[in-house]
Amino acid sequence: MAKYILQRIIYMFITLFIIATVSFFLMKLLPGSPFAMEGKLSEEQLELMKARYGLDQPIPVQYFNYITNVAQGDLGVSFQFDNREVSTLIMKKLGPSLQLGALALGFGMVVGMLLGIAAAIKHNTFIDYGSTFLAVIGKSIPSFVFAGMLQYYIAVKLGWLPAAFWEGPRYMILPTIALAMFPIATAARFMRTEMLEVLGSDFITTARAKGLNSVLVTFKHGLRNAVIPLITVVGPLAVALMTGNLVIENIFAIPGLGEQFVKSITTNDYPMIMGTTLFFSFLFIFIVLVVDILYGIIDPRIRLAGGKD
Amino acid sequence: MEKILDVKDLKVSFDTHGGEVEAVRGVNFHLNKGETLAIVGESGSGKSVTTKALMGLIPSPPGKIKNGEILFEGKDLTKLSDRAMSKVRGKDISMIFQDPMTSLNPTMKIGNQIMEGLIKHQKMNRSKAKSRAIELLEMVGIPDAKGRINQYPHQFSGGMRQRVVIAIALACNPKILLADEPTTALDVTIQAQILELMKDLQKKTETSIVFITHDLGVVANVADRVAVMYAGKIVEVGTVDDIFYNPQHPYTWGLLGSMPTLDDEESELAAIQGTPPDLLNPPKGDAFAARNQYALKIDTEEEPPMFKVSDSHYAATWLLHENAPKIELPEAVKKRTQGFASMGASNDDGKGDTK
Amino acid sequence: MANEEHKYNKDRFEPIEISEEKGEELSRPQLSYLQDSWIRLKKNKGAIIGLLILLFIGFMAIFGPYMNNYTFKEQDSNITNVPPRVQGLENISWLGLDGKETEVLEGESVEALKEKALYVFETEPEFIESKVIQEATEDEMAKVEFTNDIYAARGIQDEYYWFGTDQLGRDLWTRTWSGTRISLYIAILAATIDMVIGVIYGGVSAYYGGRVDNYMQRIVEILVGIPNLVVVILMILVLEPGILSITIALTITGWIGMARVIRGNVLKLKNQEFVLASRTLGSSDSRILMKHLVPNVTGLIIINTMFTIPGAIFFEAFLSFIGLGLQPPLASLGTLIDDAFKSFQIYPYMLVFPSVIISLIMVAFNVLADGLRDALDPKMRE
Amino acid sequence: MRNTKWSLLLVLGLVLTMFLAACSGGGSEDEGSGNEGDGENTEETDEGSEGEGDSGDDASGASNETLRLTEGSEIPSMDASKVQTSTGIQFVTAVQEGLYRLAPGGEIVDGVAKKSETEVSEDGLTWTFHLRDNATWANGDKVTAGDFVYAWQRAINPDTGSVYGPYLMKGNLKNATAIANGEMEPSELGVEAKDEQTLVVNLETPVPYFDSFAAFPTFYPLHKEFVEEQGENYALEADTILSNGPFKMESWDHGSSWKLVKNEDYWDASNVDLGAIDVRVVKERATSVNLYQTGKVDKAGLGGDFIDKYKTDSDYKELQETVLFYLKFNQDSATQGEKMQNESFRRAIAQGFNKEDYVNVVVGNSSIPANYFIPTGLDKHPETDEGFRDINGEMLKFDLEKAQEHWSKAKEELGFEEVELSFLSGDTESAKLTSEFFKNQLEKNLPGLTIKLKQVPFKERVRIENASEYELTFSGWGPDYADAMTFLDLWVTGGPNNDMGYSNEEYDKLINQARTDLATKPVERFEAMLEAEKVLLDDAAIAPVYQRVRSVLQKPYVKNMDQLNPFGNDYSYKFVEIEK
Amino acid sequence: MSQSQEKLLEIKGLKQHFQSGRNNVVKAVDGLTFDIYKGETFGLVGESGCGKSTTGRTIIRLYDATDGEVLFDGENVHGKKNKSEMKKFNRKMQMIFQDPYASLNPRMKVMDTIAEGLDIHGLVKDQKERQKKVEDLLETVGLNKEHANRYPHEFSGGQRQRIGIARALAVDPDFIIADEPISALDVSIQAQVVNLMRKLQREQGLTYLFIAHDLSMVKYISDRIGVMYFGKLVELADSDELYKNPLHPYTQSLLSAIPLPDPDYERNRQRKNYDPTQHDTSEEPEFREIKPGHWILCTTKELEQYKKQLK
Repeated sequence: MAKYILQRIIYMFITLFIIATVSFFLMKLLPGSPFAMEGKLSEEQLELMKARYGLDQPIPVQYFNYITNVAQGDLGVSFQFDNREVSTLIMKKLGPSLQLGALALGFGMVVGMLLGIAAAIKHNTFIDYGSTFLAVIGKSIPSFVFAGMLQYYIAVKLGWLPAAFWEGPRYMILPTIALAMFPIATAARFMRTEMLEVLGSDFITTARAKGLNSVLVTFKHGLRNAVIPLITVVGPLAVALMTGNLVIENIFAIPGLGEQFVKSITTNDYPMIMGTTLFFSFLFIFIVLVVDILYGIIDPRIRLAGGKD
Repeated sequence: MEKILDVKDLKVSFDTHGGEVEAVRGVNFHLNKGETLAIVGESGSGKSVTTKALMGLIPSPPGKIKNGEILFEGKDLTKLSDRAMSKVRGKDISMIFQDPMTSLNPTMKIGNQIMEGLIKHQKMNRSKAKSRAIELLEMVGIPDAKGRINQYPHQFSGGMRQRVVIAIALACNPKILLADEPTTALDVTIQAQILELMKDLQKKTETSIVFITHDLGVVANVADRVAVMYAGKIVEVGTVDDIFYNPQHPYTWGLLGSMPTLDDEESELAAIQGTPPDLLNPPKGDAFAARNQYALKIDTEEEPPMFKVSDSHYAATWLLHENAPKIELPEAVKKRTQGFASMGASNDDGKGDTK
Repeated sequence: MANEEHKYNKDRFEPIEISEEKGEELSRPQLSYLQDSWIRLKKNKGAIIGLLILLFIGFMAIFGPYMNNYTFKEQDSNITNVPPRVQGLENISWLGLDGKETEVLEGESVEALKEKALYVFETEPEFIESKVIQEATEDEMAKVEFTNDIYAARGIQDEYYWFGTDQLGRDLWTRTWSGTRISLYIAILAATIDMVIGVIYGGVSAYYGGRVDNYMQRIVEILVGIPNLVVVILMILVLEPGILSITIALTITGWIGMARVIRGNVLKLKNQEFVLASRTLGSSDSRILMKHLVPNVTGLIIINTMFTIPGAIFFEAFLSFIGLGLQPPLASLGTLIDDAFKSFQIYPYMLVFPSVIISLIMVAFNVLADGLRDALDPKMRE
Repeated sequence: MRNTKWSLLLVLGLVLTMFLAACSGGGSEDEGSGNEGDGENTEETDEGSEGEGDSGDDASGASNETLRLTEGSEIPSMDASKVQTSTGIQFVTAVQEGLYRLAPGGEIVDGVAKKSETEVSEDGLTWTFHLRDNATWANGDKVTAGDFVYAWQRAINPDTGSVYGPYLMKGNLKNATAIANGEMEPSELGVEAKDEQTLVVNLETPVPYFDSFAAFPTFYPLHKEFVEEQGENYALEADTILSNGPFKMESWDHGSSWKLVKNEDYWDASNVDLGAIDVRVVKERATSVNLYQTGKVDKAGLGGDFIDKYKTDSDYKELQETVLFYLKFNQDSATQGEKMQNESFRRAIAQGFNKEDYVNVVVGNSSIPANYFIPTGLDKHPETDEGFRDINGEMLKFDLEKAQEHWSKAKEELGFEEVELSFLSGDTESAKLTSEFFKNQLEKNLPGLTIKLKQVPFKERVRIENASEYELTFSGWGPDYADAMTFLDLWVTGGPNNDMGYSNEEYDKLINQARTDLATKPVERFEAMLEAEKVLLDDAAIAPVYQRVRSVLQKPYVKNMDQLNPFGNDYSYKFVEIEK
Repeated sequence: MSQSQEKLLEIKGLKQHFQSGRNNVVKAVDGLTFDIYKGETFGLVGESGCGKSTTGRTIIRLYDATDGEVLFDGENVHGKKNKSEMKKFNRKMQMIFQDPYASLNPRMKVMDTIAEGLDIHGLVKDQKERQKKVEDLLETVGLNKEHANRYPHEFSGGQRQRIGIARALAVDPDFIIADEPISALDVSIQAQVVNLMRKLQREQGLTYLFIAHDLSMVKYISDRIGVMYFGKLVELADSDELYKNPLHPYTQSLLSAIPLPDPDYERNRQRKNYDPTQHDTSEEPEFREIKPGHWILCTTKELEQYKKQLK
């Protein structure tokens, strides 16, 4: 197991290195200049600015500097926010994004699982169709439309909840629900399939043959076996929620990372784009790694076999 | 002898894409206390469905019991609610499944899987259930039961798992044990061990067993009585000697004739030609007629009733009708009905006589 | 009993000759794989409804824009923000297709409100109908519901804008269906490219196995580590936004899913006994690929593609929302929804039609793909 | 499984909160939102009283209420020398104070210096400012003339990277051009501290509008020790700014919010009504409107369709801006420069689109279709007080017939039948609408013309314009000081902002005269400028489109915020009051 | 016995090791040496996982052997071979598979499945001949010619297995490896298939390697039988000899476990258990011929013991 983890971590660094390289050169391809401003800078000023950000050096040197800095955890300084450290900026925005992502993931998983289980138990009944329909709808309506509707009807029209910002539990409800639609849909569909398969397996019949009632059989025997494969989707899903919530962050004015990322794109803030890209990738790979390890821990078949292969 | 289970005219059907499939088409049999009844038949003959029906485990939809009674100690199990049925399952009637690899919950310690039934039916507390579980594991011959109770199924070999399954089934001292091909997935040597174990346990617990298999060798080993199923019906039923030494139904002949003897290499096996009928559109008359080399005209027109051969022996073939022509048993079958052992099977000491 | 005797008279007990062939008869009607799948699919009502919806939407995407005389880019500053009006349905007011706008105003007095209404609707008194809900009393304000006949007010009584018009006075019916066309085009193109790359990559990786597979999988592992969103955004930044670059951006990582599925299945299939059998017969690699592997993964490819298409439509809409979508005046469902979303509180009809269509496309593709999975998946076959 | 249990709890919690929220929000809609507001208010009063505690007892009639605002973007910098966005300027002027400051409506009033004591020499080349002695920095130090000298020298120093420093000082302040070009030391700049309270400014040429500069952030004082101590980090965080203005920056969460609180050490603190200003970055317009509707903010900007929805609302306000939008013809364009140099060609386009329609359709409020270059309300006759606009009247009106006439003429002169022009614009919602509108109008009205749209992010647009890589672009300009010259000197030949290759001798001459010979003769200077505008538009150098009016929703209890200043900071928060 | 003493296949020290995980090698086949004579049926038995199927697949070169040689008609199958040589070899050696469901391509009509070999080797000139040949083959295996246009899922397990046999027969092979061809079938169907195989052997002079775990059927069909245990052959003898004189304790235990359809016999059956630790481990066991045609895996000490048992 330790060997497996080590191997995965090595892969993680290779991947990050490649991503850093690719994004560095993509940035060089991008049109636009970080120093284009409302007024015109004189040539002298421009040279000075370039020198300050190290952009006057040949590209291989820039690349080498970038990679060595990144390796030391230094993602450079932002162009957009005059001189502020990219890593500090990222860390500042990380909190709300993580909170929102985790809440949506948790909420979405539980609701989605319940829907999926209900659909599987009441297979081919009204409940099944209803839950499948909900799941499909959840995947079908663009999240920004859904978020906008929630904000307008629940917060503005009904006045039940705050319309925007991120300042306490009540503020978190609407964005969480809006963001959770996708995990709900994903979990519900996944759970339904897994649960159906598990419920049709022999050991469920064995359990029923013991005289256990169907609720107990479903939850004690079925659920755990159906949930284990679900863990594999949690990783990518978690990252999708954390990186993909920029729409929700935008609409609910949540000071998060996703929104900042888009902003940095429209302002040609190279260090910020590269920093955020790297950070997202790191987060992604890291979460997937953690999930895989978790998977091994939760599933006794893997846990004791020692390693995945 | 006391009947513990009496199945009358049981019909089970399934809705499929193609239409309704009658998997069990009017099955009658009974089980006496303490005996082992083997139900033999090829795949798709309805034997597994029958046992599932006894357990009330027909998945519905698409399946349903269309007709018939299952009388267990006088009460009709088909009329019980699921709740009432769950009190019978595991306690009075329990079941062993074919594939030990899949019939245990992979994410649950085997101890817990045994204890579940005990806690539910015997109202035991956990520690008591645990010591009982250890007892049971020892009983089914699992060494170091105390240590292994906390292990997961994948840590056991196939044979060991089947022992665990048996332990689960026997946990509450059931009156009836339904064994659905419990040894088919196992290697011969393991199969032999499991069969011996089951026989031992039956002696100790006096459980009645319904044993489902397609292997006549296994039947000969374990059964007191045998029911032969074909296309959703029982075509011949009798004591094990009746069936093996005086078979009446051409299908039974075919089954016996298909088994090679150990001495004879030159003669053809008396195989049954053709393929079992599709129960989506069962043929008119005797379902076996199309594969029966002794088929009569009436076979294609009308289903044969059960003819009595002796008090213990019945068969559903028109050949037993008084008007039917007398038929010579096929040579290969005749040979087999005279007993294999006498014909030169190797004995335990490895020295069999030749004929 | 005589009857009984007769019933079982001896002739009936004549032995008959059973031909060997009879025992081998197949009683079920002959069905090819496709026929069988089609029968299964037909049984799945949801999938059929989904299929019909898609056929309808596809039809409308092709012919819808030509069903009236407006073009998707023609502007008319006289007819901006006109609500939908449909021949025949205009008299059923609750449908909201009567081309009138309704607003409830509150104020000091009914008279004052009537004045205000003229200002609100920017219209003349003759086009306004008012319905007093509440007269002004001491503690309550007056409440009047006004209905403005915009078509009459703008002097376009003879025109019918089935989905209304947008802020620049463009016919939304035409725009919506052209947008649907572009969205579907992007999605199908992206899905097709995904499919081709994914199938080839996954197939090659799995079929050749060993070291090839190992290297190819390491590459995938690295690619998978890059968040999809990031790559797409970077790609669009480097390329100029447009149909082609959106499609390319979508396919940059999109094929990985397909490649993984195909690899998994080919790995399984290539050790299936029928493939081994073919190899023992001396089949070449290409023969095994074409005759055995490809036909057996087609179902899977179709299903996967079916799930990719709605994803691509969705992603395109998402890109529009963050400002990386198509360049106007071209419109996709995504850009239409994005534009309409900005004013959905005021002109909800602008949002309703494209949203309903995008949702229908998603739902339809999803249920159809589900249905196809059930119909094509050999696992479900007895 | 432990995981699942945890998240189950979480969900239960969420559902419960929702339920509670629903309950507490129950009853009528109004009551619901009322509760909402109350809660918010309580919170803020708490903060307000904290502020009071800090300041000791304050006997003034100040409300100490918090003004709650939203902004569409972050402040890139609070450094007075470097600040250049309108949001930044607005808050730098709130935190700091220059010689003068702007009162609502744009009147230039006393700041650190008293306006009435300022002396201007006969030739208009020397300005002497006298600083008040009670102006202090938040750390207690006095604001001295030396602080101004330091700040101005810093602003012109090319190392600083200020945009406005060189732009406003070059050609105006003595030696500024040479310093900006790196040919002279910043200390040579024409500004000196005669003593602690006297600042003497030496100009190269008379600058009649220098008092506007005195109110502009680039000319604000900086505390030398503090700035040097902070180094690179100066004004990047709330605690690296030293205030000398009515407010202090209390917190600054980049990209999402910042908060200003009243500076009790400000010399005129007793006349500052607001206790705090709470600003949130909200990019979605709908969101800020929704926040306004739920009582979370006191002001929300409106755009597009929201104007339709709220124009009858009692909180709806329209604020006149002095910002003008126009199309630029790039005569330097490598691709279509030749055509752009043709007057008929330009004139055809300039008169070939319906400005009224544009305002109605795209803008939606009472913005003014512009047939001029100098916006209404910016400048007036120095003697008669008659507005610049009223005197010069309208030019380049929409006239389809004339446009098409010119178009045929241009086709003849240039010998083309069909032409494709690229139209550069930003990628915001309104920019999209705008470009779609122009594409449609011009293609419809001028046969043979095809418009290719090019929408790019703001910074990219600026780069393309600076590099003269566009053909046609939609652009805007807001004044930096209260004088027509801020617009007119844009297009002098070789001017720093003349990125469209326009050159007209007569125009250049008029502008040059206004800047030099006529600088001390206000009336003649004004007339020269009137003439210059005529020359410019006769030439159809640009195609004016509209003068913007801003639509906002604003709570009635917010006072002194219902006008925009014509230049510099939009609002003067020092004077804003909340009367509940 | 019908077989000559001419060797068709010689297997020498065949090894097949699989890499499983980084440092884990599964020795599925670990040094097999035996010959198969022309016209005989060689039975290979053992419990699941003992490597018997792997042996079959390695012989036909579905896997490349880790070590050892397979000589077919004196030619090394695993040597370097070009495509046409491989093809020639493919025609001579064929295989029948275990799983009647997995061994037919579900997307291919029976006609195309059976004709695949004909197509690959160009054995038919035109469509008509192809159809004729396929119909003949169907008849040979006892199916109707109308079945040619159907898809595999319409057939029962026994029918599919016969289609698999027809596919193998299409190229007129000399040698067929039957990899547990009957273990997935019902008893009555097993007999059909076995009868068919025997018929074909008689008529076409085929040589079989018959792999199974069902000893009674192996005994019935085979001339000689090899018993495998964990990748190694432990005993090899004529089938009668093996049944009469099983020497290796593992063989004895296997034989004693076979259930026979004879209640009387079953009632008296004594089962023997095999304990692999009973062997003398001081010496590496070798495969030795204890009497002509009877081989056993044993140490020298054990050899003496076995000889005594043999009397």
